[in-house]
Amino acid sequence: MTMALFEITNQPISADDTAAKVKRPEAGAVVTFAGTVREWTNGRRTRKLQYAAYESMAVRQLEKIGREVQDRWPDTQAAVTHRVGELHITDTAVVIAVSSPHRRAAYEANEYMIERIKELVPIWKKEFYEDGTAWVGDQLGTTAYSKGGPKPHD
Amino acid sequence: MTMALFEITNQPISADDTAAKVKRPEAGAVVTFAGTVREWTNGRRTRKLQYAAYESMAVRQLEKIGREVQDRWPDTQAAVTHRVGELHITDTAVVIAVSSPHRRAAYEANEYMIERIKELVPIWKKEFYEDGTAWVGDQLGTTAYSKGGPKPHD
Amino acid sequence: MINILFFARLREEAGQESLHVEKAGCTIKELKEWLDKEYRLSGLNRTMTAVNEEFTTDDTKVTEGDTIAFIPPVSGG
Amino acid sequence: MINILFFARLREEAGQESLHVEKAGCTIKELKEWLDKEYRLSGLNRTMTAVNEEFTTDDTKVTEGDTIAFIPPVSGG
Repeated sequence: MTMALFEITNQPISADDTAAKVKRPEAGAVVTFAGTVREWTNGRRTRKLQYAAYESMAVRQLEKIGREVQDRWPDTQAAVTHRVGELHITDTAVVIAVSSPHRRAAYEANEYMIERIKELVPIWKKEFYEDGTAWVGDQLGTTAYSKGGPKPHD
Repeated sequence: MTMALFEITNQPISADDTAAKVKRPEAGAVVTFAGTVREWTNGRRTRKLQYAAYESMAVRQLEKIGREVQDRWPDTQAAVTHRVGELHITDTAVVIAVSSPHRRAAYEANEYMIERIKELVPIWKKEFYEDGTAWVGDQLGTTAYSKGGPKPHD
Repeated sequence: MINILFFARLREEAGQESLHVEKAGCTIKELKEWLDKEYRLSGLNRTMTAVNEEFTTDDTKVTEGDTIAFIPPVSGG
Repeated sequence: MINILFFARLREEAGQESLHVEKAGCTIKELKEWLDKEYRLSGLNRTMTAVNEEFTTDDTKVTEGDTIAFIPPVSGG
């Protein structure tokens, strides 16, 4: 882990480490979200996952989302760490931490960030099932983008 | 820290430790809330805090709030650790962790819990300002209970 | 005998954590009035009361062996 | 020369991470059509495109030295 607020790493990640980056005397609340690897999705069992990223652009997009959050919730401070590489069941793939003087803004901004990350940040998840593999979101007929994904120049 | 889901401790507490208690293969999201000691409240500077609890009843009330959460969001699992004793600026006073297969329920249940804790759990905060001390919420004329605090047998 | 517990500001005012007194049969309301008179505890009307760790109301009667806690406005979290 | 980056499924299909090609002056749309023909990359119509790490549209013209990334539907978080 570095001290950068927005980072991609191939090492295990921790809610406390990411939260530590946003703690400050003005903040009374730190909300963290940890996305963890789930064993079952739509009745199909996951053995493990592989996360890949377009790393430099992913960091840039995370920083951009961070600026969006500061515009909408001026008192908040946010940090995001996303892990890449091979992950196993219950491993943490992403941690989002938002601090704020008052808690409402921290919850709201945190939830906003995970939504935006899922739309805008070039990171991909490959599922390894018991009977095959798949890049999530990229199956024919289930195109995320046709349902209003990220817009260019957003 | 023990493995109990709901506990009061006089030791430093960690988001990761409390989150670890609710991680499970079915959960894809863990939302944690950390309440941290803020330096300034309504223009008054806090030097430190003292938290006191009616410990056995506090644990009982936390367990009761945990059951409320399971009733409302059946797929969630929650854990709460509240620290007591002397705390300083940016120290964490409480960690609430909620895991869930999908993130919406984890955010909702987490925020519900902090609201309920602030209503129902017999824990008290004494502020040490630069020019005096006060038990928070107990000042004459600012009676929390007159504005619809906890109801008996809730 | 009943066991009375004080917390936070009330503990500081009472100068003690607990009292053991012969007050079984009283209601919570009577107990509060008595404490007000004997111990000059202020703001008891603003406290919640728990009997054996469950919140209760002023008209509850206390029973031999009960633990009664006066709960000033809480401020945890 | 421009630099083309592939990710996720596209990287597996292309069998390589990047291409250096003389395609400055093309639009993204033309680039996609060319890649479809030359490399049989499926579903390019479903990918977003980034030029120099910023999302862009199909009618953008690429310039000498640009880095073009084809971004299949993302699934981080």
